[in-house]
Amino acid sequence: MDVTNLESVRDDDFIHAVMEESGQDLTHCYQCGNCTAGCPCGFAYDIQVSQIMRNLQAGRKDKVLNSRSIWLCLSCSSCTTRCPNNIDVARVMDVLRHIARREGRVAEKGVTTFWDAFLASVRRHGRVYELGVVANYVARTGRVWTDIDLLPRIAPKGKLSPMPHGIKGRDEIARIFQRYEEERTR
Amino acid sequence: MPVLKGKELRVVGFLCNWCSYGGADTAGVGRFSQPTDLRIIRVPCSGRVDPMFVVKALLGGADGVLVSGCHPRDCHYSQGNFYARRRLETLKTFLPALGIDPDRFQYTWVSASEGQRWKNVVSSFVEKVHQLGHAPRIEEAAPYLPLAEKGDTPRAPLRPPLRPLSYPAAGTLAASLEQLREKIRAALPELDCVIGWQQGFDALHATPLFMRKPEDVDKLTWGPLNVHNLATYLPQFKNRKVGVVVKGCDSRSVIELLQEKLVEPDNVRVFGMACEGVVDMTRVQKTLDAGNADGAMCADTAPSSVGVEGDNLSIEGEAPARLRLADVVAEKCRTCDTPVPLLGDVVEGNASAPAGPAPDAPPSPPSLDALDSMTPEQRRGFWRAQMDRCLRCYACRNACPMCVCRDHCIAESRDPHWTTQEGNIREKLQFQVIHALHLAGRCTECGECQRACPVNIPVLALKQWMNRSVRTLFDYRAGVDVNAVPPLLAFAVEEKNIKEHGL
Amino acid sequence: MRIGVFVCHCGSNIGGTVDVPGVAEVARAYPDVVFSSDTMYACSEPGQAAIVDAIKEHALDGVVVASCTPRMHEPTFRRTVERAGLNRYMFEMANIREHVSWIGKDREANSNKAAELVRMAVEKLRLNAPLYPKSFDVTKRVLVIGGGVAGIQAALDCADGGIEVVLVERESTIGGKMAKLDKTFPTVDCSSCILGPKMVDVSQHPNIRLYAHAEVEKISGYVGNFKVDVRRKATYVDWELCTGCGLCMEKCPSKKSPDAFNEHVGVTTSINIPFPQAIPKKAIIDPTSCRQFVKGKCGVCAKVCPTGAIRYDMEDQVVTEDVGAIITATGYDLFDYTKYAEYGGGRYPDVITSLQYERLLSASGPTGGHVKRPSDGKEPKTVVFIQCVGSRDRSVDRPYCSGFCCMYTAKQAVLTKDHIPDSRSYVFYMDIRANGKMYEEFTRRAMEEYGVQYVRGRVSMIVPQGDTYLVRGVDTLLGEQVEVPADLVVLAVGAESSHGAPQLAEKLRISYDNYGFFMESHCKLRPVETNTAGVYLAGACQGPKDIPSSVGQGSAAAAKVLGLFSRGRLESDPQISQVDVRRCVGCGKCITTCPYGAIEWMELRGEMKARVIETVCQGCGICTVTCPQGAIQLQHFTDNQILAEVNALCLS
Amino acid sequence: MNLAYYPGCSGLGTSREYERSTRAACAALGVKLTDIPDWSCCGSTPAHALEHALSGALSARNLVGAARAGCDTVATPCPSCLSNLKTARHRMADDGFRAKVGRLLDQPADALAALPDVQSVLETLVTRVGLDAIRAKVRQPLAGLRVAPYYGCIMTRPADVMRFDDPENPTSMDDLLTALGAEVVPFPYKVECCGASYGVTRRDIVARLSGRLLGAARDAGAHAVVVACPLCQMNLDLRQTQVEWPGGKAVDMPVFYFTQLLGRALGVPDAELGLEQLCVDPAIAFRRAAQVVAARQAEEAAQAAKAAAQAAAKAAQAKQAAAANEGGRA
Amino acid sequence: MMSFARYIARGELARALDDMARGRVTYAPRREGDAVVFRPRAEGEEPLLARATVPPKGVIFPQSERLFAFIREKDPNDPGRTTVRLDSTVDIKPALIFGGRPCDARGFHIFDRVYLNGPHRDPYYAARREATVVVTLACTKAGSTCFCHWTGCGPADTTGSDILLTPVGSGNDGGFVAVAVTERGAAVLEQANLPEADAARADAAQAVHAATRAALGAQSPAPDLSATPTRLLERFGDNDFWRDMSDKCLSCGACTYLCPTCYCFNITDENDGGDGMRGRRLRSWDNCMSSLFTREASGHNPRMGKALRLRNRVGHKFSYYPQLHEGVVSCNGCGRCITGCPVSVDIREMVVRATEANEETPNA
Repeated sequence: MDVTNLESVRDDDFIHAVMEESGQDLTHCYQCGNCTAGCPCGFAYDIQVSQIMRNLQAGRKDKVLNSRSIWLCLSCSSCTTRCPNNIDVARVMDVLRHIARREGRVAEKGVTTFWDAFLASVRRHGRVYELGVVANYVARTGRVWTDIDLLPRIAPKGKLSPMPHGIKGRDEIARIFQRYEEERTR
Repeated sequence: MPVLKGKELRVVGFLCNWCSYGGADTAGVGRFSQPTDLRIIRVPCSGRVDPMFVVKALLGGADGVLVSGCHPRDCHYSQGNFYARRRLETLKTFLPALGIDPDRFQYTWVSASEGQRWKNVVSSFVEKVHQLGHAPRIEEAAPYLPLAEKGDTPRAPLRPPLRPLSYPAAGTLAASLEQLREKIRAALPELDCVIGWQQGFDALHATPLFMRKPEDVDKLTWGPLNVHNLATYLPQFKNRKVGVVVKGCDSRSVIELLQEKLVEPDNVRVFGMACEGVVDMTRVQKTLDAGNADGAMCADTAPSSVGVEGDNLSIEGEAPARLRLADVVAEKCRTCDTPVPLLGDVVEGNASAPAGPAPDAPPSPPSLDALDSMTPEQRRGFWRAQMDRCLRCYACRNACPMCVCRDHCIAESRDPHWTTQEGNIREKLQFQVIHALHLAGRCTECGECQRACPVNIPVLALKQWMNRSVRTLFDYRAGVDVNAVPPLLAFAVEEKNIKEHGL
Repeated sequence: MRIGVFVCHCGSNIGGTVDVPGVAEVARAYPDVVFSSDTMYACSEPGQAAIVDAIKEHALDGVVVASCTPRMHEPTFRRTVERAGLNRYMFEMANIREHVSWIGKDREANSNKAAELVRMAVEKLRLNAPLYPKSFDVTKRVLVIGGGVAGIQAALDCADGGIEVVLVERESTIGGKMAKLDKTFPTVDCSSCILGPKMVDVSQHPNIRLYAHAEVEKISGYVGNFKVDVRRKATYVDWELCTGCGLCMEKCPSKKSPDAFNEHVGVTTSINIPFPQAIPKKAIIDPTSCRQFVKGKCGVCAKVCPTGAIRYDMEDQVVTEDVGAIITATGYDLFDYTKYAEYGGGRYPDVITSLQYERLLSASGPTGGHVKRPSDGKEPKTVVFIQCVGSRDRSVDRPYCSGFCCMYTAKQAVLTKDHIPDSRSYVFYMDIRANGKMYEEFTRRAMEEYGVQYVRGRVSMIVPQGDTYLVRGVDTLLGEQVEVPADLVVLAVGAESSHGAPQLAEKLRISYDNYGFFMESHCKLRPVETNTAGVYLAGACQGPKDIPSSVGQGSAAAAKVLGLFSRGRLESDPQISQVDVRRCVGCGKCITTCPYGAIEWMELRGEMKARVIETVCQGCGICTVTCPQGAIQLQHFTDNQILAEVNALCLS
Repeated sequence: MNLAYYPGCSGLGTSREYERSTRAACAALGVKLTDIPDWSCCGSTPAHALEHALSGALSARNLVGAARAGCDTVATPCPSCLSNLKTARHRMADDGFRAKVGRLLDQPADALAALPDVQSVLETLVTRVGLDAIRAKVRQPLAGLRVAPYYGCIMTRPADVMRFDDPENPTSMDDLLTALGAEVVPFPYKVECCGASYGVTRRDIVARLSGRLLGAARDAGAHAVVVACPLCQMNLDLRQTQVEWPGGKAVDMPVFYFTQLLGRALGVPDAELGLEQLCVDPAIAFRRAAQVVAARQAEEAAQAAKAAAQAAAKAAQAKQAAAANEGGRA
Repeated sequence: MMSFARYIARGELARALDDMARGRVTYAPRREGDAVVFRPRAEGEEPLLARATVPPKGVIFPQSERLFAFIREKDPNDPGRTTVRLDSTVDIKPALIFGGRPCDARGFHIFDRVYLNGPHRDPYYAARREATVVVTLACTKAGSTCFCHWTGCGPADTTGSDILLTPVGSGNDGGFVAVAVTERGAAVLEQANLPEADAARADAAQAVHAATRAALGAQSPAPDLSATPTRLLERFGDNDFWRDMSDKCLSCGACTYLCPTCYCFNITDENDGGDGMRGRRLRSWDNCMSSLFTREASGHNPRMGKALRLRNRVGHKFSYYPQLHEGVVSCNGCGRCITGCPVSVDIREMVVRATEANEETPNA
């Protein structure tokens, strides 16, 4: 492993951006590790959440934004609840995803594809159309066997709507997304 | 030596010796660079900082004033900063009434170890003051006299809920009055005197009556001309037994005096009667003048009798007139919620004395509304124009039932020497600020200050502003509870309604 | 007036960024200034001599020194002017170092500011008046509040110094937290073996009057002359007669009384002597569980007591003591760990506090010194210690480090191995704070000799799993989530201020911090004094402390009291308030707001007026602002003096 | 106080039975639910993971709708919707955020300053109706039913936004179920995450986390898990066949919505509660409960018999003694 | 000196005033809020004819004036040696007071007797008085508190005035008959280039004077006050009388500061800020109702209590002053002290009662 030059890996603008957007003071973290200790998804992470925090303190933008962990965070708020320094860690993770998306870095493409499919459905109908989301996801990822095993379990229950539930204000929702995209490109 | 032109503004700091002065020292020892504008006055405790020092500085040309003490609970004198917090917050809410930007005054807490914090406090405050720039001087404000050409001080229309105007029939009133006289006659032998009202120099004016002999009691009158708050006379009867006749509002002043132990409960007998409201003589006069085509060549007329007829004040004599009560009744009566005296030997009188608006929804007095509607610049201009004609006769003070210092008022003393005899706006306004600050949490808004003013300066608005501050900050209303402790003589470790000011 | 101004270079400290001679020159034009000069070091011997000479030569009657902060050298220069025959209050300082030269580099702005500060000082000095202190007698007795190790030490040192001590203890025995400890770090010697003899000394010392099971109710007066009301709470046993034989405890049929001394590990009898070495060794009845009180019939203890000491009808009693000084040694309490729901919030019987564990380890404890799990009495083989429970945790408003938990945890881990040789201990820690003599060595021994497993990281959650507990945490050094199945979990709970501390502080008129710990006068230089003259601090009431520090402070506070009492009479500071009776209208507002009760009513020609009790007034000036007439003025900080400073700045 | 109702999208699909049982139970308790007119999706995790203002805008549209309908409180059964709506309202206190959200909406931002309060249906039932009132209306107590209450991770967290119950150890659903006559088993994972929406994309995560929950319920002796979240229910019920069971020992663990059990206890017909739409057969739980009741009754009967026998023996003894006495006298 | 009379048509008044006031600052009544006060008048400004709330005495005897500045100067070689330099330059501009009433103008006469023609001529007063032309408006109505006819004054009294204007006619036909009272008045009036008032108008003016006088008499017949000075002296020790009179007095200064004849003043020194070496001596109105009035350095005041202070005010106006000034009463009966008093203390009542029944006076 290479020696890390703390000066050269440090990106102060990045630190500032994370603090600004999340409203959290990263300097409050003293690395007790409680966020990692309680993280239900830690087993799947490539970088533990307390180490994400440490890397943020060091301003290591690439390391953080290229990690898979930020996409796997379940937003369950265990870390936030147990942080002895009152840092909303889950919100920091959210903000890291925002920045990564803006910069086009996504280490877990499947996750964002599913999210995008979800939002596309919302944009189109105003409400989520579950079957549509899964279909869209399958189409985009080519994972045709996704949850095929569950079909016989759920099909007879009559819960899956064959048709989307469109709402009157569909256009209004679409405009929200449109303005969001305009703001983003500005 | 003046402030450095173009570089510095005049910023005065009052720092407690134990914490904040030490904090400033610590900042110095740590070589934390700071703006050079601030001049520090060392005081033992933030509790020693009289809000008037701040006013004196701000009226005298300071661009900013900063007070800093120990953190709450950390006071060297254990409670000084708690008192300071109440006093200074009260001041901060009051400054806008004068058209002074409250951001020019700030108070905060810095401990002796917080050098870094002190640097931040000074830097951010001085930066704020620089953003605001030189403080505009009240005496240089463009005079602002809204409606001046109509000879009117700004009066927004009264806002509901209003007390309806309904006076008892003459017969009922006479019976009640006789009942009241009886009570007084019975008590008179044990008393030095009983203070009431009688007809004054003409039928339109009542004047205080000092009843010593039974026959004096016959002169006692009751009606809408009994404008005076006779509680004002009580403190001078210290150690003597005296009686006083009160309206509902006057009774609140008696309560306040009892609370402050300026009147002994054993020495005062209170007689009261349910009140239907009194007139505002200025309005009466103005309404009469309005009918005078000659531009009010002479202001006074001499009526032969005055009475209430239905909704009107009827004036008989050479120039008879019918004035709509709604036009001439005092503002305070329309918004009154205590028509029946709160203590004493009360004749219910007109049992139908209408209740006023609910106490939990205090109406906003119109003159306060008017002040609210002005911009800070207009307020400066307003007070400049109003105070210009102040004669410094101190009728406002001497008529005030709560101005108990009287002969020892700091407005005229040399030690302490708060004001000079200079006839300028600043000195005149300064007294009004002293009056308002000294009344904080004590004023019952009886309006005597304004009524007494021979040149009709609307000084009551300042007290109304202050009362609103006190109500908002401390949920307190003066003159309803003899046993209450006025908010500025007390504190709470955690203040419910005072937020820390971010510095 | 004839004023002399001395502007100090302080070497280059001031001279570096302020035109010192220029300021002295400008000052020469100020009103009443008849002499002005610069000086290299005003506080040096030659600097002071120059001031004395100038006073004599120019017949000065007031002096301004512009140099460092008055908090540093005001006393120095006051003595200087006094040597030259002036009253010490005819002196003012302008702080042109900390407030000018050290905080900015703009020479022009600095010089201008320095000159203005000098001018403010001159304007104030012109209104200064000579002030003279008053002297008064001292009651040479001391009140010690709290009979923990700090209070015991303070009491013994004072008593040995020959002064009478009144020691008030809230519980029925002295000894405090230390009496509950099994062993002490880093020597692992027996706590009761070292504390016990001191407790006995207290009971036998002729100069000590001990009120156990008593509380301070009211304090009035001032340094040298305090009056203290002590409430002696009912014990229902006449301690004059009780011999501490313990027969009542043996026979008491109600055996479910909460055992506070043993930290509620188990229960005890309703009539009880908390532990064998208790001082005073007297029985006390818990009326909340005693059958006689609860059911109205029993009377067993009264029947068996050989001396007939039981008094079911006993009531609280208030006694008044006169003392000249007060030492507070009220100690600390432990953080309530039930706030941590993720650690079970009190629902898991085998998750206990460190002090409970201490009782399990102690031979005089409920298990006789055998470590057993509260749930099933089994001996634990895997013990997990979790540090910083209620310390260094902003989320529960305890951001501070309690200081001693690292060390006692190491000690308990070591003792665990001693008690159960085939056990293994884990310690979850964030940082090891072992900055005392032999402390670091001790924690190293725990790891190296006793095999204690230190895991750097916090524990997120404790999950019951069968009859064990899965401790889920992190090892941040490994960078991994970890878990340990534990038989017993010991929480190193932090220290917090003793319950009731703020209320006591208010009675004493001393300050306390956000967490209820009492404030010392100066964090470094006056660590056992408070800002109320005659009130001193010892031990953990001022902040978390270990035993050596507490004992050291106990002795230090005693030394302060002995020093105070070594003077026959005390002098009061003349910077106090004074009433102008001609202006006073007798409204009493000053009496209401005075935090010290230093203003009283006085009758003057039939009128009530306010009067300042000179020895009680502390000079805060709250009254001066309260008084609408300005009739009560704080000397040396009068309205006119402060106005002179304001006017110097703001009138032009 | 007027209560607006926000059903959430899944109520139209995979959590139909939650939606049905919520309406049925509320009706039985006299809680009137007024749907927010033309409500739209809150954006759920995909929105807040993309951008907070977007998420805020999607939520705010619904809250503004509720306010326009004259409602001061919004209740929703779904914790994810709850979290989004509450978070949006919470952040709206910040001027900058409000302005940003305002720019995304059709309507100007002034309505955003005072949005209605948001609460879960669970909170509504526990605080507004109250446990006492519910207890009084129970017609069919859930006797013998041992349940593991699972709240999900975001119903109570983060505490300063959600402001409901204890963030680590909530008890409101425990109390509710107890009031219905069920027996709540100690369940340490009340707020531990089930894997959320990662079932589709990262089945491994859900398999592990949901497996741990089901395993703990199994080990605690629960007959069923009770949930308040559509996603949790789906992970635990529908995906029960996918999970990794700790120790490898799979069981059939029914997973109820709390509203279903509430409805059942209140005497609402099963058909209105959508019990048939659960994947794991709910009858399993009820059967086990019935066994418990039966066993208990048997034990009680045995005890009673024993006590009766003892009493009889004692009486006989006394009789004998009395007889002896009498004999003696005679 | 009724040498000639001029006529000013109503519409011409502003123009005429501009001309008369050429080179002078004009002070005329102006409404400010609910009061009427004398304020500098702009050219062309239509003057208000209402009677002012406050008399114009402050124009000549300011509420507060700087008598001189004092400047301390240090010896550059020895800062211990300080000399004090005085600067008593006063900037006094020619002025004209328009719109005062006869009672206001007569006030200046009361002042003149003390500050101009008394043993000590007051230079500040004298300079302002001499620079100021007084143009007075005769009264057409009797106010309820007017009693000028008791005091030797009257609705058309010219004492103290330079010009007297009497309103005649009404509406658009109305105007003013202007009569110069003094030489200076005549000169000023000439500046306005006005037509002579014809006999009819002069008669009309006389009729206005007579009617107002009659109205006043009808309202309150003037009592005989010739014995008042001695009666008041006899009342000097009648404490009960003065207590009864002063019971309701609040001890404020409204009466004195509204009085056109009250001339007492107070002197104070004030430091300037700045370098701290300058200051000024101020003269400001004083008020005998105040406890500070004649308070001695010890704190003792020979006039203890408001009764003795009120006694001084009444006594001064109706007894002590007339005894020093040929019987001239230093009250013009303007009644402002009555209307302006917050509690309607009535000086008429006091004078009448003191004059009437003093048989029982113990110290008589």
